Parts: sequence; C-alpha cells; structure tokens
Amino acid sequence: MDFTDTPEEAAFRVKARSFLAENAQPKAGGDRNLATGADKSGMLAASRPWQAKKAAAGFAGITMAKEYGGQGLSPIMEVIYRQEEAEFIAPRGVYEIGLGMCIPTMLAYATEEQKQRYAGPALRGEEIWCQLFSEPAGGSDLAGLRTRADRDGDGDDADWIINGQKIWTSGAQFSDYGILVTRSDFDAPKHKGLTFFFLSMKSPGIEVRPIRQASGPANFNEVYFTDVRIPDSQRLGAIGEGWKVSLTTLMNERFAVGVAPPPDFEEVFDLARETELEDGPALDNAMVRDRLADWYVRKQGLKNSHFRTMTAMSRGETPGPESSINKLVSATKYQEVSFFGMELQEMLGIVTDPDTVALDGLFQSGALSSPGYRIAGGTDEILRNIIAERVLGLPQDVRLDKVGSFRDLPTGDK
Amino acid sequence: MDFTDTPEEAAFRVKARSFLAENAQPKAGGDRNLATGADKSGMLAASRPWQAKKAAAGFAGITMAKEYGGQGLSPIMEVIYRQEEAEFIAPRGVYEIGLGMCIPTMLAYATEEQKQRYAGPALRGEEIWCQLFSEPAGGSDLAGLRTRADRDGDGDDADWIINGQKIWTSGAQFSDYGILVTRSDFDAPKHKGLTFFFLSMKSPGIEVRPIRQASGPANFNEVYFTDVRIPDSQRLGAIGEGWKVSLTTLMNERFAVGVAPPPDFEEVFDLARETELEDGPALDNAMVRDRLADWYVRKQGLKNSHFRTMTAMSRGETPGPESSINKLVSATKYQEVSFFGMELQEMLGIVTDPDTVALDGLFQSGALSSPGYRIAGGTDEILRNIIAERVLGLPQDVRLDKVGSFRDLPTGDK
Amino acid sequence: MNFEFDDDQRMLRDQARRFLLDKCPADVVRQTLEGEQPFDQDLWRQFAEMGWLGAAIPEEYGGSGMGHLELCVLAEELGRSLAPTPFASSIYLGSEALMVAGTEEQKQSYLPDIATGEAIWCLALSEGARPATATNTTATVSDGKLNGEKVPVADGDIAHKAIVIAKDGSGTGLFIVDLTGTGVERSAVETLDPTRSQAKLSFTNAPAERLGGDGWPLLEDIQDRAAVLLAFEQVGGAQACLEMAKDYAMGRYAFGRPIAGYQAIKHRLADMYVQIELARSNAYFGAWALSTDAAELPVAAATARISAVEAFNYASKENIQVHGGMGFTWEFNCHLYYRRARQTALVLGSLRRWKDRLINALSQRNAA
Amino acid sequence: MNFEFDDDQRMLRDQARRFLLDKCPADVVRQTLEGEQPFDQDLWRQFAEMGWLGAAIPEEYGGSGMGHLELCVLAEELGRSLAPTPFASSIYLGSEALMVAGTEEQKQSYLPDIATGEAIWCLALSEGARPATATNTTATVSDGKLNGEKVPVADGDIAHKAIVIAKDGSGTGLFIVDLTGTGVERSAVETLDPTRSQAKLSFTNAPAERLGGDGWPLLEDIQDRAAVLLAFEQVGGAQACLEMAKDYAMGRYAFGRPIAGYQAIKHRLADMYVQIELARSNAYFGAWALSTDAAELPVAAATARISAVEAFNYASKENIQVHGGMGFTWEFNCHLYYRRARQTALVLGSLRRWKDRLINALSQRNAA
Repeated sequence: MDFTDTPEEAAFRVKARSFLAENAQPKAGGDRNLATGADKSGMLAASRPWQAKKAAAGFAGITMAKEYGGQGLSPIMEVIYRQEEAEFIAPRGVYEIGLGMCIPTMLAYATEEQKQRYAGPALRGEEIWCQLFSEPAGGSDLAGLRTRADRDGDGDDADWIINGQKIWTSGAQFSDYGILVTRSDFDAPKHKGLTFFFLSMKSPGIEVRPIRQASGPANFNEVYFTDVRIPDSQRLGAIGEGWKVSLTTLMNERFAVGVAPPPDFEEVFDLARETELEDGPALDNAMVRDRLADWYVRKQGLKNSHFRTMTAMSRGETPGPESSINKLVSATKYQEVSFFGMELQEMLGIVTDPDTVALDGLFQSGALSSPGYRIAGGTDEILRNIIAERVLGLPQDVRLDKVGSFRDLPTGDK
Repeated sequence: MDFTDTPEEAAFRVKARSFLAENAQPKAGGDRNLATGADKSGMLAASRPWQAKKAAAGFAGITMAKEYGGQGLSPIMEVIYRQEEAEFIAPRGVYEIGLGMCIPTMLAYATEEQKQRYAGPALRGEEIWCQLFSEPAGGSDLAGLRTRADRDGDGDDADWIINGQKIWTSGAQFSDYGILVTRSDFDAPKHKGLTFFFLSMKSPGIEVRPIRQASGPANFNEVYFTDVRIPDSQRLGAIGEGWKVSLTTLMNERFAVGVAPPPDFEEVFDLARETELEDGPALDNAMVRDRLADWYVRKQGLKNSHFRTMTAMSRGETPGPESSINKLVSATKYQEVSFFGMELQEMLGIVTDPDTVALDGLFQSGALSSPGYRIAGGTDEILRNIIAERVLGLPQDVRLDKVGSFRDLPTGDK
Repeated sequence: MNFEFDDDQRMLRDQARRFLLDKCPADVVRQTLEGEQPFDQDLWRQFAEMGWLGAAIPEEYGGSGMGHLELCVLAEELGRSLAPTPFASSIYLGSEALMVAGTEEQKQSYLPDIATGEAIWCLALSEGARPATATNTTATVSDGKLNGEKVPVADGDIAHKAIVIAKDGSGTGLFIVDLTGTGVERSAVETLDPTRSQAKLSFTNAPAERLGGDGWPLLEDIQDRAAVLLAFEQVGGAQACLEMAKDYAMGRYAFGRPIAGYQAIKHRLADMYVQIELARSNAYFGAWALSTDAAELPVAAATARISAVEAFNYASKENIQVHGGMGFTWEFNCHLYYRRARQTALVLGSLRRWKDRLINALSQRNAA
Repeated sequence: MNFEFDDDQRMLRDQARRFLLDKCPADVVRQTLEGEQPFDQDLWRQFAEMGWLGAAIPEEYGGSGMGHLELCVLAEELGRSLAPTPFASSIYLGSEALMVAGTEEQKQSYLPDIATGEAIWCLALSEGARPATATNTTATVSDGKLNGEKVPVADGDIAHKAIVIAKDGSGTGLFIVDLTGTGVERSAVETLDPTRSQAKLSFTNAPAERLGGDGWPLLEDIQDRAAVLLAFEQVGGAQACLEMAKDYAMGRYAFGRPIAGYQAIKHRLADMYVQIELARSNAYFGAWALSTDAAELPVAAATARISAVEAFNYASKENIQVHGGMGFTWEFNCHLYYRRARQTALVLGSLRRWKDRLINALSQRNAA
C-alpha cells in the first residue's frame, strides 16, 4: 500500500500542474468570491475562455476518443487532472453536463458526421449542452415521462413535433443544444414507448423559466415545449428505444454525482475551536467532541473510500454504483453539520447576515441548501435502493408498471 | 387537565389497594428475587394461590362479563388495578395469555356450555392456557402457517387430525389448554383455508420442547403435533374462517404488548451519578448529559402518552394501534441504554458477573435481551407498518399472496 | 385521570383552526416572507379582537382570562398556520414576564395594552453567539439608564417595549425599556426565517424600569413558561408537516403506485408520527405544569421543549424529503415550515442548553 | 495510488478464509462458547505452524516476517470466523508491545515463543470500571516486585506472560510478569462473550521486569497499533453479519415474497453495507499508517477503531433483527457475532475515550 502515482500518472500530474500554474489563479489568495463560487456571473463569464485554454492544452475530454478531439486517456487521468484543478479557480460547471453526459451519448448514438460536428465545439467551450430528462410528474421514476413526440406526416424521415414540459434542467437558459427523451407511443408499455433526440435550444417553441429553490437562488429551470420541431436526423437510437439511450446517459451521470459542499468537519471543528461556551471552549465540551468525532470518521471514510476507487481505476476497473455511498453519506452529514453549527451559535444561529455570524453564514446557508442535496441526483431512498439492488443483489421493489399500456397506468394528483 | 380519578375510579382504586395491602408483599422491602422476577420457579409456584385470591376478591377478569365470573367493568379499571398491583409482588405472568387472549376468544366463539366450563377455572387460576399461532416459516406473516388439520372421515362432526409445528409458545410446558390455528385447506387462498380450535395440551401426540434464546434462558417453546386428535366440537368459528377468529385474538394481544424492562433512564442516570470518569463524575460530562436527556424525553413521552390513553379509556374509548408506539420506542431505548451503560463501565463493561459490575449486571443482561424485544410481539418493521397503515391510513405493502391457492405461493429455504 | 383538553378547549381549537385556515393561508404568510411587511398587522388586530392576545391575562388586567391551557390550544394552531406575528415575543415572553415578575402597578399599567395588541413586547437577552448567561451579560443599568447591545432580539424591530436582561449594582435584573423612547437604536437583521423578524438593539442611556427581583431565576421561569407555549407551536407545525407529507405521498405516483405505499416513505411517516405524539404528550404535561404552577415546571418545560424541537426539526426536514424535488422549490410551502422549525429551535436558546437545564433540574430533584 | 492489498496479500486472505471455513466453523466456536475450553488450542497450534502468530515478527526474532499488512489481512479473516483464540492479546498487544518497547535482549528472549505459540501474552491495564488513566493506576512496582489487582484482563487466565501497567518511582511503566510464577493469583470472570476469556489478576510481590521507558505514551502507541488490527477483525465480523443477513433475507419469504425485497430490509442492509465500507476504508488507512510507522497513526488508529466499532455494533444487532425470532435463538449464530461485537467494542476501552483521543490528536495536529 502506498499513495504514489504510477510513473505515467506522475508525468501527467506534473504536466497538469504546470499548465494550471501558468494559466490559472490559485484558490488560496485568489479572488474569494470566484474561489467559493459565490460570484456566479463572474464564473459564467470566465468559463468559455478557460475551457478553450484547457482544450488547446489537451486537458479537455481527457477520456474522450482522440478522433473526436479527446485525449483517449483512462479515467484515472481525469481524476488526477481534477485533483490538481481543484486547487485553482477553474470555472468548468457549465460544461460538466455537456461533456460528462450529452457528448458521450452523442458519441454512442449519433452519425459520424454529427459526432465530428458537435464534439469539437463542446470540448472547446464554444457550445454548451443541457440534458432534458426529468418531468414534474416523474421524479425518481424517470421513465414515467409524458412529454410527447408526434410525427409530422407518415414518411420514414418525417419530422417530430414535441409538446410537454421538462424540469430541473441545469443551464437551459444559456445552453445551445440539449438531449431530450420523449414519449412517442402512449400505448406501448412504459419503458418501450420512448424516443430520444438532440436539438437546438434556440428552436422555436422552447421557453425556459427559472425555478426558484427553497433556499432562494434559481439553479434550475423548467423548459416548456410547444410544437417544437425536430428533424428525424436528430433522433438518437431507434424509435421506441429511448429508454436504452437514456441509460447510456445515466451511466455517465452516476460517476459525476458529487459530494456535498462545505460546511463539513473542518468548518465545524474550526467553529468549535473559536466558540466559547458557558464553561469553556466548545472544543473541550464532551458532547461537541462526540459529534465532531462522528463527522470526522465519516468524512475520512469517504476520503479513504475514494482512494480505493482511484486504485481500482488506476488498475483499469470502472467504478461501480458504490459511489452512491458518497452522496448518501455526505448529504446527510452536510445537513447535520449545518444544523449543529447553527446550534453552537445559540440564538444568533438563526441570523444569516454574513457580517454577523461565523464563517460568513456558511452553516445557515448549508441548512437551507442541504435538503436539496438529499434529493438532487438521486434521493436518499433511490441511492439506498441502488446499493441494495446493484451492489448487494437484493430483489427490486415489486413493479406493477412494467407491463400494459403506459396510458393505463394509474397516476396521482401530484 | 388533572390527574385525579373519577369518584368511581377512586373507589375502585381504594378497594384494590386495600386488597393488595392485606394479601400481598410490597415490592419495596419484599423478596428481591421474587420482586424482580429473577426467581422464576418461585414465581410460578406462587402464581396459582395468588390468582385464586384475586378471583375470590373480585380482581380477576375485571373486564370480563359477569355471567362468566368476571366483574363486567370498563378497561380503565383493569389499568387501575394493574397500577396498584405493580407495587406488590404479584405473580400473574402465567395467566396473561389465557385471560388476555384465549378466554376472550372462547367467549366470542365457543358454545355457552364451553364458556361456562372454561372461563371460571381460568379466572381462578386452576387451568392455564397457551396460544399456538406462530410457526417457524411464518414469523411476521402469521397467516402463512402450514400446520395441517385433516378430517378423520367424512362425517359433519368427524374429528380433526393435527400435524405440524408451532413455535414461540409461552407457557406451553405448564399449560392445560391451548388455542390453535391450523390450515385445513391448502388449495384455498392463504387467508381462506384456516380453521381454529381449542384443545387440551395433554392430548396424545403433543410434544413440547423449550427453545433456548440467544440471551441464554428458554422462555418459549416449540410444540410438535403428531396425529393429534381434536373433536369437531372444539372448533371455534366456521371451517375456513380461522383467520377471522385469529384476528379476534390478536386484537386483544395488541393491548397487552408491553413496555421493555429496565434498564431505562433511571438506571443509567444512577450509573452516571456513581461513575467517575477521568475528569469527574459522568453526570457532569456533556456527552453523557446529552444522551441522558434524550432518553428521559422519550421515556416521559411514553409515560405522558399513557396518561392520554388512560384518559381516552376513562371516557370509554378503546385504545387504538397507537400503543404500538410504546414497544417500538421502548425496545430501541432498552438496547441503547444497555449499550451505553456497558460503555460507561469501560473495559469492565463486558463482565456479566453480578458481583463485579454495576446494578448486578443489569446493563449487560439488557444488552443480551434487548434484541428479542425488538422482535417479539411485532418487529420494529411490523410496528411501523401498523402505525403507517392503521393510524395514518397509508396503503398496504403490495401483496402478491392474497389470491390463488396457498399451495402455489412461493416459499424460501429459510 | 383527565389528561386531555376539555370540550370548551377543543371547541376553541376548532374555531382557531377554521379562523386561521381562512385568514392565514400560505399566501398571507408569504407576504411577510417576501418582505412586504415585518409582520401581519391585520391578523394581529383580529387576534386581539378575539381575545387571543390576552387569553392567559386575567380580566382584571384587561385580558380575556381564559387561562394557560387555552393559550396552549391557540399556540398549537398558530404553529400549524405559521402565523407571521410577534405572538411568541409579546405573549409567551412579554406578558408572562409581567405576570410572573411585575408589581401590581406594572401589571395594571402594561398588561391591558398587550391584550389589546396596542403594545408589542419582546425579550432582549442574547448578546451574540456566546451562550446567554449571567456572567456573559454585559449590558448594564445604572441610575435607571441602560447601556449595551442585544442581538438577536425576536421582534425587536417592531416591539414597543422590551424586557432587557442587564446587570446593575445588585446583580442581574430584568428591565423594562420603551423602544420608542430615547437612547434606543434598532435595526432589523436578516435571518433564515423572514416570517419572524429579528433585530439588533443598541441602548445608550435608555431609561430602564426594573421588573421583579433576582433576574436570572426569574428569566429561567419565564423561559420555562415560554418553552411550553412554544412547544405547542412546534407540535402544531410538525403536525402540519406530517399531514402535508402524507397528502403528497398519497397523491404522488412513482413506478405505477403511490409513493406512500413504499416502506421507505411509510416508515418515515410512521417515525414522524411517533416523534410528534411523544412531543405532544410531553407538551401536554408541560401545559398541566404551567397551568397549575406546579413544582415540576422546570423539568416539564425542558422535556416539552427538547421533544418539540426534535419533532419539528425531523418533520420539517423529512417533509421536504418526501416531497422530493418539488418540496425544494420556493413555490411549495415545505420550506416555510423548515425555516420556522429552525427559528423556534434557536429562539429560546439551543437544544444543548435545554438538555443541560433538564439534567440539572433532574439532578436537583433526585438530590432533594 | 495503490490503496489496496496486493496480489500476494489477497492470496493470503483466500488461504486464510479457506482454512478457517474448514477448521473454524460455528461448532468449533461453540465449544468455547459452551465452556468446554477457554480457547481453541488446536487452532492456536495451527496458526503457529502457518506462521500467522509471527506474521509481523521479523525473522530474526523467530517470526515469519510477512509484515503488518499481512497481519491485517489475517485479522479480518479471524474476525469473520470468530476464531476463539488469544490472538488479539498475544499478537496485537503482546508482540506489538515487545516490538515497540522491548530491548534487543527482550525481543530475542520473548518474541520467538510468541511466534511459535508456546507463550501466550496479554496486557493488564484495567483496574475496574474507572477509566484506565495514569492517575487511576494503583498497581505499583518497587524493588522489581509488583503489587495490585487488574480486572478484566483479556486472556489473563490462559496467558503465560502479562505486560502490566503499574507505577514505580519514575512514573507509569510497562512491566513483564510471568503469570505462571510466584505472587500471581488469577481467576476467570464471566463475560458477555464467552468465546473470549477474561480474568482477574492479583499480584502480591510478583517479580516484574521493566519494558521500555515512559509507560503511558508507549501504552497509547501499543493501543493504536492494536486498534488498527482489531478494526480489521471487526470489519471481518461485520461483513460476515451482512452476508448472513442478506442470505437469510433472500431465502426467507413473508407475504409471498422474499423479505429481502421489502425496503425496510433492503435499506437496512444498504446502511450496513455503507457503514462497513467506510469502516473498511478507514481500516485500510490505519493499515497504511501502521505498516509505514507514519506520524498519522494516532489519528488513523482512532478513526479506524471508531468506525469499526460502530459498523460491527450496527451490523451485528441488525443482523439479528433481519433474522427475526430465529435470529434470537441460541441455535442460530447471530448472537455469537453480537457478543463479539460488544467484546471488541470494549476490550481496548470505550468509544467515548477513543473519540476523545481522536479529537485530541486532531487538535494537536491542527495546532502544530
């Protein structure tokens, strides 16, 4: 056991580090609002030039095939690059979905001509992509979608007309293209009547509306489709095979599901160190120490598990659904730590004014944001199901929705 | 809001208290082994004379109809008597099941002659009853039972021949009679093929074997039936209607489901008061205080909920499945408190010798016994289902076992 | 054994619930949430008219003289409806403080205006993130003038009078200060629950009138009383969360059936129910102790508060979880309860300190 | 990045697992449980023959010189099989103590007999229910003679030698005492896990030989090393519980389908898996720190121990729950793991004290 890179990995790390040092500002000492992501419009503006630089230097599409502009390297190299990039102010958020999910789906299902057309601009940051999957009535039951695709005429290459609504679409407001799954046959069984497309987000009939979250900001959108036309040439996969295509996309999502943001152990440890309770420093209080130890142990458990995953990747293995653990554990911890940090500040804990409370209100904003982390990208319940079914091999929940026409499945009023 | 009895309740309480004071030994100052239930054979020997005394004085069968020897009083009087009796050494354990579940079922389904024959001796403690429901493959799925009842001949009043095995039967080894549910038709749907009987536990072909629990003692039995003959006159309810009869019995069980035994808050509070940690008394340690407060709050929550239940009963209402809360919360608390009490004793916590460890090893024996309390009388999971379905009105789990022949239902290898 | 509200009290509850359903639906709460007003003056006026503000104030001081049990009944409904008013500050703390510690003259002078709603009161204790203790108190009164700073003070921006905890020559005392008078500066502070306003108060030689004797024990008694009343608000809020979650889960289908039928959801709702029932029963015991001035009040109040804080925290966060993505939108009301749960959890001091108080009270009781 | 056991180590694991499946099935464990023997001498002899006892002992001291990573691999398998032997006492504590604190002469003199299994060692620290601290230690050594009482001492009844924590003129020290020699009385004590024996040791002028220098820091180092190794046993035990629970739940039908298909069971097994994976990863980091003598050992060891104690506690109690009534019979093996989980949770001191150590170590690291 050791923590050293292989010679190949080490060489790549050196190359990445020197690229970053020459081209980006380190987080430590850099613009604080950019470093923490507080300055969202600044981040957005900085994204395109940064992505272009990465692409020019060979750090975009690290795992993507060389023939489409990628580097053709193994996933561990992507991880190494990200480790290094994490030390710098490197705004890449708007490209995560496009490069992580949309372009890989295109590369699996689009024509050669389309691949050549779309991969390069996405890599260089010239075109932004979004993913149009979730629907209001769908939630965890992704295949329950109702956005309809009807053919305009009888020809084999007739256009498609899209009507319906998608939700939770990140970046829809500034995306150029999107991948879209629709229901083209309401009489087929649920998973059989879906068809998959890509489309221009500038198409007539698309309306994007921001969704305000419970925590205040609007990080997601609703996207409404009214008679939106898509040529059949932009269909990905066969008619009625949209579920299979979606699974390809989702395979890539699972790997991208991240860890919850701060506050984590370090922040609450610092708070405890600085907080005076009625009988001394909070860090000396046995109850506080008990909680701190629990969070440290869980945080280290995730960190050390990540080392194991990296080792597997370094050996060429693909990380499995075990990575669901990461979000499940860290989202809960995020909420617990946030609540506890508020409690340690006593009555002042309810105040959100960054100039008044500890760590610029990090615990308060964590308390507000954390419920979303327990839901987005797979709820706690879905993650436990994934672990139970795909890791442990336990039976699926009883499914009454896999046979019969989709049209006849019971639906609720919510 | 007040805690005073109605005049009628107060009068009954006085009567009960004076009966007890004259006839029983108070727990405080009495034989410690009898008071704590540690002397099991002493308890058993004392049971019969005590039950006879209670019956003679009018404190047996408090809620039972007068025509069968009961007192015909409301359930609140039973609660009041039990509150008073709890202060005395009053061994009634062996009659709980008979008087709480078997005789009520007899009174609902037996002939008038049978009711007159069996109610009195049970009330006076002359005959002990047990309940033969659970089976090894059944568990929480009570209706999944496989003990078979076949008719010996074609006559309408032909005897029944019983073959099979029951499990978790308390008191089978010293019972005179039992109530028994069997499967008389394996081709009917699961809940339709059951038939219910009572029988003498001295019948030829019955074999009782104690089951040793994980905690050491054997409080339950397996009961094996080999060609045991029961006359049709001892059938309760119609053929194939055994499930309906069982539900009558079980209605009575829910009310009887008890609270977990010590250690509870008081004991761990005492331990904390007496334990010296490295930096002072455990009761001054913030982590210890945090845990103690949680347990106190839960314990009081149950106690205060019981006041509400008693109020409802005092008003003539029947307590509902809300009482499932009691076992769910107290069994978990029992395990937590036991573990914590062991931890507070550091390395010595593993020792079970009553002369060496605190409170005669109560925390250690609690750690060993508590897993059983989370299972017996309804597992944590079944209790949550009961609360969800019967209190909150949420849908039942998907049931695939309610239609088709019982014979064709899938079974496992466990 | 009569451990339930009586028929009149239940009727009051039904009336209050109907009134609040009608007059305080979510869009009314949202007017305060969105900052259109610091609190709802219309509601406040109507509470006064119905005698709610003076529910526990004897008629001789201008109250409706119903009693503390009735106030508990109202508190549960206020919690359920999230009514955006200074009820807790003015009634649970202000009016209770005057009744506990006021001289006959002070009661005569101040209680009637509380009952009519003309005067809003608040309690100014906290001086920032440090735990509020006698030792930590730096606000001082000398020669009847108060100096110091208090933050946060619930409803400090809208109240007319404050009871301020400060030190003078004889130790810690409670002092009545006119917030509309001289020597007072105040500014609203932003909090996680904008439906309940909070402020920073700065006092420079503000005239201060002493209330009662030894301040710290009095303060703790007032807090105990407020804790019981607030526990009913929290139980009401938690119950609303359970009902929302249940209603949503019954109507929301996934994989062809209602999500309410999945054990992960069923058992979570069952756990919510269990916590709420325990909290409710503990609140009832607190109500009994409060209404009878029982010696058990310190233990009963801490028990009720801990139980209610935990039940409301759990119910409000798991309500969002049961709703999934929709529950995390601004449009759904789940976050209103989540915010209020956090606010009520902190406004009387942290769970940690109440657990400490509980164990102290139990230790003293066992030692006695 | 190479945070996994290598091929040779995996091969050792497979060999060990096969061996223990064959030689240490539940009925062998039950012979010790039922009191037929204090430990399994056959197994012990075979462990010695396979070089397991001396896995981390260099060849120059009679060991097989495999290393600490290999010892971790073996520990996981021993935990999985519940092997009823004094492995933890003699190897994780005894042999580690000698390697950490022994003089060249002491190593030469004692380690070879540990490796061959001829000498069983134990560590005598606890003096009853009080936390074991330097201040609380009352056993004393003067003029090379030990006096005092130690209880409980894991394997104290079967060991040949003990390392005893006692005070002498220069502070707290570690002392080697021959338990078969003069001045030693010992009696077995009953515990919750009869598959691991414990004893009370009384010393009256027992000859004692000093081991190493300042006793308390040395003791903590030894405990850190033992904590990592024991964490592997606990992870192995927890993993066995998960597998038992899964296997039972797949084969046990209720209401017409396997109970493994109900979310209440599925999600509990998922939670078990999560806890075990975190504990395993933390144990790996501990193994790295142990095997490289890293400065991170104190933090890594406490982290591994806390994580492993909690995972084994959770897995062993929920394994019984998943089994239902059958899981609570003497006949099923669930309780063997439940007992061992409690034993391993306490044998190196409580979770509370390890959490304390962790936070102390983290505070010092951050201060540095």
